[in-house]
Amino acid sequence: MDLDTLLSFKWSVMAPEFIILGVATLLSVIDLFMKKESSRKPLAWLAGAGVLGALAAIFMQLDTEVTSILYDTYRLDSFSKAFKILLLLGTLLVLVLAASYKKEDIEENRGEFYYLLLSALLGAMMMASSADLITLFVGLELLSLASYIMAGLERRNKRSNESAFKYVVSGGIATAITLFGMSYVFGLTGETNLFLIAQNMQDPELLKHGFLLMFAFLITFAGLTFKIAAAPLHMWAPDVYEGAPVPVTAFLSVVSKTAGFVILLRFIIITFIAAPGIDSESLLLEVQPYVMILAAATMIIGNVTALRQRNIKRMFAYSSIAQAGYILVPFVSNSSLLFELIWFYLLAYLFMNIGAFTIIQVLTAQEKSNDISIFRGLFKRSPWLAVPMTFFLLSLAGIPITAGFVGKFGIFMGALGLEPAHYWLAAVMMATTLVSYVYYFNVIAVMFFRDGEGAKVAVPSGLAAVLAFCAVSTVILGVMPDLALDFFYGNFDINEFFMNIEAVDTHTHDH
Amino acid sequence: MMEDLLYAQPGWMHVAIFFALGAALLMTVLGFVTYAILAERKVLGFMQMRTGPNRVGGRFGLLQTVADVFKLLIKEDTIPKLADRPLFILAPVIAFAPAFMVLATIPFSENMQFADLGVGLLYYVAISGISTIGILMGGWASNNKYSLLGGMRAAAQMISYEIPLVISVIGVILFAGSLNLNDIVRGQENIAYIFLTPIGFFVFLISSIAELNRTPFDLPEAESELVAGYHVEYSGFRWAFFMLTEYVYLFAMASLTTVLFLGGWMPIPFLGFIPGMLWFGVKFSLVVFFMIWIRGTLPRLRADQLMGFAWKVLLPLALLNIFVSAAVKELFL
Amino acid sequence: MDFYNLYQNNYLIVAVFLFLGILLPVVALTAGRLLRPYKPSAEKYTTYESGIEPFHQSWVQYNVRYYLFALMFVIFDVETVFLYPWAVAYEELGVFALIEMGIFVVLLTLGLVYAWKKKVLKWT
Amino acid sequence: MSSVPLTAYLMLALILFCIGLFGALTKRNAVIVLISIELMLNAVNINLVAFAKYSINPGLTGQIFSLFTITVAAAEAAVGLAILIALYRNRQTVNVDEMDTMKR
Amino acid sequence: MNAWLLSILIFSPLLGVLVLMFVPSNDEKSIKWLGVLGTLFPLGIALVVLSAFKMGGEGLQLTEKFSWISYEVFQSKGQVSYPIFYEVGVNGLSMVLILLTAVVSVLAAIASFSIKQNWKSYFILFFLLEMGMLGVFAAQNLFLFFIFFEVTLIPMFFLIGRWGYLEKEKAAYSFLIYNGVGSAILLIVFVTLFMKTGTMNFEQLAYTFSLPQAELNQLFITKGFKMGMLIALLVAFAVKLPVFPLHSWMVRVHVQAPPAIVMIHSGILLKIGAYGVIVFGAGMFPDQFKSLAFIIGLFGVINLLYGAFLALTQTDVKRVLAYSSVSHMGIVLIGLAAGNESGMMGAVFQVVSHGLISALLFFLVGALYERSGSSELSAFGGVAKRMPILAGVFLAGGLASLGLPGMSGFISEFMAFLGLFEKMPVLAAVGTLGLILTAVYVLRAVLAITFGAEKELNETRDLSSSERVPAFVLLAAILFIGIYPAWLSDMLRPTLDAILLGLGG
Repeated sequence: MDLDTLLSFKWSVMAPEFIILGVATLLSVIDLFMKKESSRKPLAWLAGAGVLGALAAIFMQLDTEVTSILYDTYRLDSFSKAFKILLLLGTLLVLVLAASYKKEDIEENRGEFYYLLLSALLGAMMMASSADLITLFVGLELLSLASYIMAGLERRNKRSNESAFKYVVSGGIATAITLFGMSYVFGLTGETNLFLIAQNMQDPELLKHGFLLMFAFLITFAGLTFKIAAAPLHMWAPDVYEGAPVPVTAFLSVVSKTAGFVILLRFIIITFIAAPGIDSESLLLEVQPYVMILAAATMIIGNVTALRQRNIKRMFAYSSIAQAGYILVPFVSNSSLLFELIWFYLLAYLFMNIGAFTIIQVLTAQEKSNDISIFRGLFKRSPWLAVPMTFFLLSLAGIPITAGFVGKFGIFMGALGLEPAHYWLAAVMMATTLVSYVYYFNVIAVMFFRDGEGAKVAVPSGLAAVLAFCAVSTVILGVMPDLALDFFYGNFDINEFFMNIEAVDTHTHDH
Repeated sequence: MMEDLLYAQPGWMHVAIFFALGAALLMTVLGFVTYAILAERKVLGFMQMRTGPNRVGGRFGLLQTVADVFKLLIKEDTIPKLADRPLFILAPVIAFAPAFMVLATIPFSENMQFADLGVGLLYYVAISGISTIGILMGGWASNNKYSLLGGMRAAAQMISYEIPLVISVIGVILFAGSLNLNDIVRGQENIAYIFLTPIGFFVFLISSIAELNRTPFDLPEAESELVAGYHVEYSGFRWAFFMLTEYVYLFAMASLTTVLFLGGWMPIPFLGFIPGMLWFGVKFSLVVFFMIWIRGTLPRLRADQLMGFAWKVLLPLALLNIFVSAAVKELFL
Repeated sequence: MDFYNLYQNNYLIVAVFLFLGILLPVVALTAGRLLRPYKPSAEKYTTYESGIEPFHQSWVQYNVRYYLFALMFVIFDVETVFLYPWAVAYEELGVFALIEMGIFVVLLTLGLVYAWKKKVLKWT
Repeated sequence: MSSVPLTAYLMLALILFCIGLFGALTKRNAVIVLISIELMLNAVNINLVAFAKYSINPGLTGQIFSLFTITVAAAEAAVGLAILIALYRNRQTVNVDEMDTMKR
Repeated sequence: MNAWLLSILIFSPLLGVLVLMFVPSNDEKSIKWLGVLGTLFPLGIALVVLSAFKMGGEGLQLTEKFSWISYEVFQSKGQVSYPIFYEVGVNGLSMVLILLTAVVSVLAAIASFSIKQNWKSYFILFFLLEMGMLGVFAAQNLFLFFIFFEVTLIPMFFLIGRWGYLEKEKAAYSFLIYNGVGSAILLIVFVTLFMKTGTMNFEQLAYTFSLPQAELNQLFITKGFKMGMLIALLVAFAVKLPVFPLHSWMVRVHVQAPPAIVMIHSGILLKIGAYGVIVFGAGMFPDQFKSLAFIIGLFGVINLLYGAFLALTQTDVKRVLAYSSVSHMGIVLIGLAAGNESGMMGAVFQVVSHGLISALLFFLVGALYERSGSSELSAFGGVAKRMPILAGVFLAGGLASLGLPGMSGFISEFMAFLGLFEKMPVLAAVGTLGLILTAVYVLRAVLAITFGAEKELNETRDLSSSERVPAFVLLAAILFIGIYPAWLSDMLRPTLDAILLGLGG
């Protein structure tokens, strides 16, 4: 690989990543040589500008056809574009949260917060558009490592330390499990490029190793459920969410989860779509029941355990576990709507969850507590917080005229659309949704029915903006979901996802 | 004769032969150590205007070290009752074994080499790292404040200097295009790498001295501060093995320096008729002498200077050296 | 197949050397046991502390800076995992690889600078 | 002394992995937990390298993959230790059981 | 104008919300009046709609249709788009119910004067509720129907939970959960239908299911599937109606919610259940519906008797009325089970008349509660002496509810049973017991309150002018329907005929 091959690549397709990388590096250097006591506000602005720039770059790329550089380790297709938009949007909002997150023992490394956030984002974006096990894995780890540190950012706060450590340990285990599965995938196909793996999967030789393949699938899947906080690797979520600083929690529950689904779709679907099962039918069909059980278990665990929570952050941790379960449903029922459904739900989830966390951040900061009681009489104290919060909660519960409802509706379409329809999965989802009513409406009840002492809540302008944006988007998407859907259908052709443009013969082992 | 042996199907016969040869090498090394110590004392003596050992074995004290060894052999060895006994006993072994193992891959001449490993250099670096554990273990197991401090310092120093050491040789690898020590030597047929990567050589030499815990980097066993560092509690032959380790490493490191930078057995132009073995010996002794010389000349560094030097001077230099070497390769070769 | 034998032989030698390296101390120490005297007394077995009575455990908490150096070592030592293969394969890879390595090392240096500024490299 | 079959490596890796998993899940001492995780990752490396040489369709990329795994594992260990140190400064413990400031 | 008429009607309550936004929340008087005006506005539009509505016209009128959401699905046949439209329209049935909604809302708004606190948020929610109800009856599309159905849910939750009596939150939660279950089943059914047929429009669905079985099989729609769907639908609406085993939440709500809200609830929300059964059950799956007729009738009779019996045993007026609602809903089921013209007609009449009657009675009970601070039967007696008007209206309402000829109750019960006697006489015979029981418990309650030994009450003022309006209006409506049912039946006939055609009755 010499200079002209190097120049033959269309580096422009990597523009968003380059922007983020550059800004992150720049931030780290500036922060390093900044005076300790000088304000870090400019850094936040710079970071925000970087993310916006990356977003702009992606929107400029919208009409470029699917391209792949660096021997298909990096590819730009509709899938990556669509999900990168989510990642960037989420990070942008989280950035605002972070900028207005006041806590004395975070001040000293506030600068680090910003560029760690960006590095995590970079990892997620790499995942979104890499088609090779190695780069996927490196992206995943970049995201994870940055998140670990962010979770422990409040160095003097025991809970923060502890959550960070628990995150590291469970994350490490998850990584190891995923890798172990991946190693088998590699071993059976002898490739790390996803499309070549998919090709070699047709190799009749593999029919003899159906069991190994199944093992590889299950273990890899189990490992990947960590990032999306779904069963079986969901246990970390409550503690980490509780201990981590609120913006980080928001990041984990939205961006990190989105990234988790990205890698899940990329890796599992492309790799195993052609894989033979134990008795030589499609593997994906064969494992469907197990994944279904996992999804159902996730929904049940999340929603039922959330009932018992008094701590709002823990409650949202379990709720986000439950949401992961919902989003797994279209993944299981592998309907042809798969991508837009997941994309739309994640979009809706982004707005409603970040909105909710914005309010949680404001309240926890003022009341110095995480108990649900901080919501007491919020409607009386400051209705302009209570009403948006109500919308977010209704949306999370999936009540009409909110984005959450349309998302759930879509998921049901996915689950019930096929022959045979997955009635019982839909039933489980519906039942758990009903259970979720109880704890979501409990918060609403606390806000409206209890009359709480406590002063009016002061909201920093930045957070107010995020709040307004999220609330409006939640309702708009609920009333006119076509805005999002048309955007999706108009700009993204999901067939590109399966399109292997890198001719196989050029991809040999010589590099 | 060695060739066909190596290419034959391995069996117990091989084990026997290799064992014999290895034992032979071990003996030579021990011989070297004995006289290296004497030489060191002599040279230091002359540098300090005094005649070093001159009683035992003629006026050159040829048997001085032998006598010392016997003395050590008949010393009573004590293990403090507070010590962690198994580790205490294990430590010298763990320190010594790798020191000897690394010799397996050193090419002493065209056909005088034991294991011609493809990744010889990597092997050397990897194995030599193990000794650190032995030293740390010794320091910790003694359950003594001085030795613990010494052990920790030794470990810190050794790992700190391992980085520049490891990175400084990359220049050499660049030129040779291989990790195999034989290839590296052959690569120096025309010009020794010392001239191609002077920076690399400089960094490597200093780091190697530090790795050997020799003056001016001998803080771990700084008599005046820590009594004797990590081996305070060791006595008799157990102590002797730590000493032995250091001198075997001196041997190994000197050979490695010769191989990597001084062109191993390669003769100086127009003097090809002198056998490679001899060339190797000459260059090797030069390096050893240099190290002794340094010890005679330079004072001991302060701990903070020591660490700072490794990370703030040598490491950047080593990193820089990578690109200098690459540039040299691009431009001149 | 011959090369396979060569390969195996080489590592067989390594094994032999390991064996020797362990054998020598064992032999020497056992031999020493026959020669050396054995006159135990309580004082001999106390920990040495410049003559004074040893006071409380010496297995204390290490200074944290040792950990920091350990971390630094882990990071930088592992980077050689990439540097060595690169150096070996430099012939084929050519300039592109050089540029790549440039970026890599720059980031590495950035890490070093970071540690420097954060006073990690400061002993005492 | 003929070539070792692939399954042997795989078994070794599997055993290592299980030991690591067991340790990571059951051990009290946080450092040991981290070490167990390293063990799991090394099991992966064994797998990768073994497959790269002996699998039904061998490929060099496995070894490259293992290189990346090694580095990432190191980074992870570093981060883990750093966080553990911070935790230790606040809590004076590395015992996993005592990390329970948050209610289950 | 007509093109948008229905949408304007549906969203007209939002105007009230908008106005209220700018009223200071402590200005009680203007808020209350604005509340009434805000409900009068939709009523006005509803009358306009009525005038635009052609009596006895066939099928849907005033329809509107806009593209809303569309999913692109890749299938074996290639790309198929699953569109969801915004479709509204009225036929006779929904027209009647819309009118009922508009009227009852106004009266409930007036009745809401008794609300003690947070009038502003109360009325905002009230308007949202009204919007939801209007929407439910106007929607011609499953998606839209479901959305409005849920929209009624949330304001109700708040209204009950915030302004109700002692156990308000418990009541609010049981309301939420029970109806949640109902709507959950609905959603699954709707989505399944959507994915099977690719449309959500009522008429298209009805048409699709009327296709010969051979064609349906290609859509994977078997008889069993239809039956399953129907049963699920019936269960979902049975919660709303409510039918015997699933009624406990409704009693709790009727006891705990503020009187105005109970007027709305028993007056209209319960009727959504009946509406659903008629439109989706009888309208879309006629054959299956017929085969289930007996079971439905059975449940109807059980409801009737069970409700009546329990009403007989209650000591609290509210509970008496609550259980009477249960038993009256039984009559609706009976009428539907009959599945012939008179039966259907009776069912719908029952829907309307019970809407009016229960609204009236709950309003009066609310008024009584305001005066005595209790709703125990034992607390009242001889009300007639001090408050003749109240007692008179109350008596009239009671008589209406036990089905005195000349009042709306009589017509509906008579027709319903007439229908049932034709089809399944035994069941009907058993059912008639219920009517007798009804008479007994109604008289027991009403007489105990109006006549008998006089009890001490905190205050004994008769109905105030603002209270008389709803009372008299409702009573008038009841009498009007009772004396001149033809007006209503003319409006309904075309719609019901269409359904009966399907049922082949």
